[in-house]
Amino acid sequence: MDKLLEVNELTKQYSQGNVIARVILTAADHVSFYIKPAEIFTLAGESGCGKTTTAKIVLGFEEATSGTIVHNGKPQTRKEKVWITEGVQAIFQDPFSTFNPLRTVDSYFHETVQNFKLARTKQEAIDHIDKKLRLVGLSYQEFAGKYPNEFSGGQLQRISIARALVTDPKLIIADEPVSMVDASLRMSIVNLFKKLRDELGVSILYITHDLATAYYVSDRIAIMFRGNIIEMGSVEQVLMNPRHPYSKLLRDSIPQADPKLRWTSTVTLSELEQEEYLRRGCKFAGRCPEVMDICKGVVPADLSVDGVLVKCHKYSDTQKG
Amino acid sequence: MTFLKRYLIPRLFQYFLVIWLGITVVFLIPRLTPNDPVMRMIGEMRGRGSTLEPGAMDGIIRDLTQMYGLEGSWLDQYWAFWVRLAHGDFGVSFFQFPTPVNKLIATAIPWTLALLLTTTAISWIVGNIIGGLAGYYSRKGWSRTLDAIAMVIRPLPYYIFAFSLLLLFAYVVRWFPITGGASLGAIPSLSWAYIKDVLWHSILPALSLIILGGAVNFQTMKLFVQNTNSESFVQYAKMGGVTEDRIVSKYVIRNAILPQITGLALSLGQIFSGALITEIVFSYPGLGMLLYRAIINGDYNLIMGITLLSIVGITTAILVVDLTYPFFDPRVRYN
Amino acid sequence: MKILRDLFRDYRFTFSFSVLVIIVALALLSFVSPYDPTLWNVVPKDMKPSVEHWLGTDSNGQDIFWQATFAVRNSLIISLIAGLVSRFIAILVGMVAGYKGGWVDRVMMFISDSLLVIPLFLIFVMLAMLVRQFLNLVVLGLMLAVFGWAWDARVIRSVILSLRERDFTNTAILSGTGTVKLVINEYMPFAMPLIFSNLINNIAWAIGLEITLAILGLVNLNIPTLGTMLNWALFYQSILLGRWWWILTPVILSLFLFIALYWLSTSISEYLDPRTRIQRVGA
Amino acid sequence: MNNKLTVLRTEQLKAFYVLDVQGTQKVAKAVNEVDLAIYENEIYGIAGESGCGKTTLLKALFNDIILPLRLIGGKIFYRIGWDEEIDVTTLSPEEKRKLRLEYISYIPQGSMSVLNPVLKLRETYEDFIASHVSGQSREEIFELAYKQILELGLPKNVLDVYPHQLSGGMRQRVTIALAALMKPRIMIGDEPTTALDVVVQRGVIQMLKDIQKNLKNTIILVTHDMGVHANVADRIGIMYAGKIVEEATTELIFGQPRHPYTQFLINSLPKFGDKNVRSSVPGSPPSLANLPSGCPFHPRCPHVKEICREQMPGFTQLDENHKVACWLVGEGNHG
Repeated sequence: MDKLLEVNELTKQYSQGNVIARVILTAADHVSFYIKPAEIFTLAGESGCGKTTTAKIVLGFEEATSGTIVHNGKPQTRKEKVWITEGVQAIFQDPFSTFNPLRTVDSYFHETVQNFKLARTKQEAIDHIDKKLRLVGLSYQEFAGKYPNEFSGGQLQRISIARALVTDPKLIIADEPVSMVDASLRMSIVNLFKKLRDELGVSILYITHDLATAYYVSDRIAIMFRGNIIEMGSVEQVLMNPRHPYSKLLRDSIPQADPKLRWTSTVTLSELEQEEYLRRGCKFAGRCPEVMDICKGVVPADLSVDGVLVKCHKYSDTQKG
Repeated sequence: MTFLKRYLIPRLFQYFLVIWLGITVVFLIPRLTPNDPVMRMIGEMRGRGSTLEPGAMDGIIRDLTQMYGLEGSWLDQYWAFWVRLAHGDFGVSFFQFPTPVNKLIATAIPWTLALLLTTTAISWIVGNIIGGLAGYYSRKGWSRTLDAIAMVIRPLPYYIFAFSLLLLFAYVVRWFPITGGASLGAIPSLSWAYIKDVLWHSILPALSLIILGGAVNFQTMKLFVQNTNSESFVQYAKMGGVTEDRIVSKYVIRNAILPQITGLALSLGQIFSGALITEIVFSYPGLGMLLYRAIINGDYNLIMGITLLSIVGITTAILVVDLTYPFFDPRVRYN
Repeated sequence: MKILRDLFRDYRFTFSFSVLVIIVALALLSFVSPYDPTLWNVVPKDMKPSVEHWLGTDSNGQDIFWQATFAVRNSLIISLIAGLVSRFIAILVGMVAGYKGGWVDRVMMFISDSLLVIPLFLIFVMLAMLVRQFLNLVVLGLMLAVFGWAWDARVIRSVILSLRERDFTNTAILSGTGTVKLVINEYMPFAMPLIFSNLINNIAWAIGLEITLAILGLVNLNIPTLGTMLNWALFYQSILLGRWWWILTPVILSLFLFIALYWLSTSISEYLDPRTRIQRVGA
Repeated sequence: MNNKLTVLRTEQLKAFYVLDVQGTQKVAKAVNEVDLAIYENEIYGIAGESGCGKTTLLKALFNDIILPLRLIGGKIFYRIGWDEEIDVTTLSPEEKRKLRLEYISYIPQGSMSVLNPVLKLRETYEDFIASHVSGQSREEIFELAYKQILELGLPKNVLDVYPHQLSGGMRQRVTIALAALMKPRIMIGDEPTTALDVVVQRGVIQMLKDIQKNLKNTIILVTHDMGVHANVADRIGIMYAGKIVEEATTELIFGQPRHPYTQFLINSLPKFGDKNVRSSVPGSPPSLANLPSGCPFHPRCPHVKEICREQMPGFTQLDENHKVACWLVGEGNHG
């Protein structure tokens, strides 16, 4: 199978405190997944599940404690910046923080063109930038010489996507790209992702806590919990019929924009986040409605159920049989 | 992680490291300067017109070299330096030869401590209270007036401010005595008359330190309070209908004071330097005056003694202030 | 131009700007002085202010007005050297510590913290005692610079630390921008106002320390500065002998200079700080 | 339905931010001629995008108008008892303070910074309670507080800790418990679940609904999340550019939205099991400081007519629970 990006057994540990007193937290624990060309892959989960950490490592902003990342068959090394060699770009959560408020927005575009030697003349550069802006529904005239505060959040997020496109990347990493964009404009961003995939063949690693847009836009999805991928497969399978108890809980907790689908059941909440991180067996065992004895002591294996990866003891029998 | 391991031990480690660094710098300064302190000393003796025979000169050079601890390699010297310090031996003074530096410092220190501790405490407490209230009621007239006064006093260096006070209150209007820690000829005793005399003499130096330090505390506290005032927890308390006196004391000032504690620790070195200068201006018989006499007389040993002692004293005082900080901020106490 | 117009709305800026213009003009006047500041007994001693000698003359037989122009010039030179060189160190240390992090940061911050904690005045006294005869303007300025960067390095570091967390850092990295260019392009514009107002404060600090050291006789007393002028005035007991014009000249000059510098730095930093700008709006 | 008791009512409420930016006056019309009537025993949702003025409207409803926000016109009525309505804009600061927490309470956006970091939660509780009751009843309320905490499923030692020791969800539930403690007639929440994770958000929403059911009071909830509105609100007001443009029961807003803006808003929401293409509202929301003429939505509206550019439509009452301000709906009924 053709894999654009392959992440193998990625682990990231942070140590807190000083030399004498140290606590080690595992933010990402043996995370493995791959992304195919022209595919939107979602990494979903609540805050602290390790999805952003994983993205930062894939971008080379942080270093993994262990594990490998392979771009197009070539392993990612420390020296070569991936966005230069492998065409990986990113867009961020807060559009107002993506661009320096004291600089004009177009300066970033020209800088990128210069740094990557994408044009020989000024006019060529402008044409190149204009082409990218038109993809997101803007034009060079509209934005040249303007500062970030002269745009709305939705516009800035689209400009941010255009900037990522300047280098013609194969992969765009989008970390919560719509969570700070107003609901009425959110779909314009999400639809852009589809367009990039279908028309330009760009793959997108979509990182979000919003399962509804994930369902709408992505092909495959991985659900993370406390550093582990606990379920991974096609969005139809994972979101329409979640297998892992946590996936079910997460899916059911998304408030549906339909008064007929109000919640009827109640949830129990975990109070001690750190305790869940340091838990020995399945990290969800503390509040799993279907908990078994084995869950508290043994880490469940990655099982394949109907082509979906599930990290849960509940399915160990089906696996054997 | 326990509080001890997380906060206390690293802090103590830092304390000893700073002392080590400071003392090493003091050790290195005479050795790194392009100037042999012994020869300079000889030069100064010549300059004062004393003539010596060549033989006696060699003897003096040897004595001085020994006294400065300049014998042997730098490493030997460094070791000997620490051994002497460990014995609390700062050598002898030149201008009051052969009184040990220790003894001179010991007579001066109570004066400085008394002046410094009271003025620092008063200026910190008064400055913070007034600054806090002025910050909360920053739109009131009295707050603006105080702010304007602080704007004028704050930038003045210790020497200029103390000297201006002296000019004003001791020469122009003769309200206070010009110089000294007590009247000439007064005999130290625990009598009321003597204490009154000492207090009377200390009013002007103390006042100059309190006003200047108070202005700094006033301004920073005012700013902190204005910032704290816009914090969500203050807004939230207001929205919960908490009474104003509770908001001012337990929400605004209680939180705004935290950076002031750290600020006090950080500025103790400057406050101390300022106190020395103030003593010189008012001829107040503390460490500053001793330092002045040492400078006038080129008494390097005495200056070094005062410096070393000050480094240890100041860092210890800062440590004490820093260690009280967790009592005020639970976030440091519990991870 | 609009910025200047806005700044002049603040009476503190107007005041300090005018005072500084006068003081700089005074310093420039020294270049056309009819007297050599190092020569004594060029005019009659101890004259009261008159048409001929605007601020009178001193016991060394020097004209106080012209002596003051040299004093102001030299004090400004020392403090500018101290301010600019220490700014250079502070920016370098602050940026490297803030951007690099890790042990580089820890070592640099330990050194700057130590400098903040140690009573620097005493260290200066020791140094000055030993190198007194070498203490010309430049050496004194450099000496003050070597010890005067600690606070600002900390401030710049904390600015960098908070900016490093903002996404535009990553945007710049993804645009292929190198580290040095990134720090200069992205962070310096934020740090500049702070650096500028700290520069002014640092200049004031350097002038103040020079005065103190000069009064203690720890600098070359033949170079006229605000400090050495005061030293001579005190040496000749000008207060007791009623020669107020002599002592008051350096005292009043320094009072105005310090207040002007401080007001300049506060008015500029208040103008540049968006939060206080809003506060002013509401008043 | 309309025989329901109105507990909070506004008449042509206008609250603008008046800013003096370097000499030029800037007016942001955050709340512009809003008429609201909110009933007893309901959860009323206010929905809208960032910068539509919904938080400002909430502040105005809470009668918390602080510079640079100014009340330009209109009235705000609270119902006290059965038949007495008071215009709260005329109250003195002390009268306003007393109403808070007892009559109308505020649930902040869940964040670390709303609780005083240096006080244990017990002390915060104590400040809030003691500001409203005194003497013996104070103890009773404290007992009540502990009982309530157990009832709401919070750990019983929750008051013995400092805010930073709690998770975000726990802190948020404590602030909700505090808001409900004195059984206020109205509770107001500003995005109380926005900062929370989805599972925690669900728990907090549950708690809000439980409290409302028990107290039979009124909750006014501002959030941009239509999913949350669908789950909790009885009625919803859609706000756009400082105005309420549509108001109806939750079923009608989601089932039969009539204003083009509401229609876009509802139709752009993704749903599980439905991959049909959804589109956004074209264009960008206007700046409150520079509103378009006529209906503020007209530059983005696909059905724009000549009159939309010239005149702001009034409300059309479609039925007793549904009103819309749009020229496309019920033409000719506009006043």
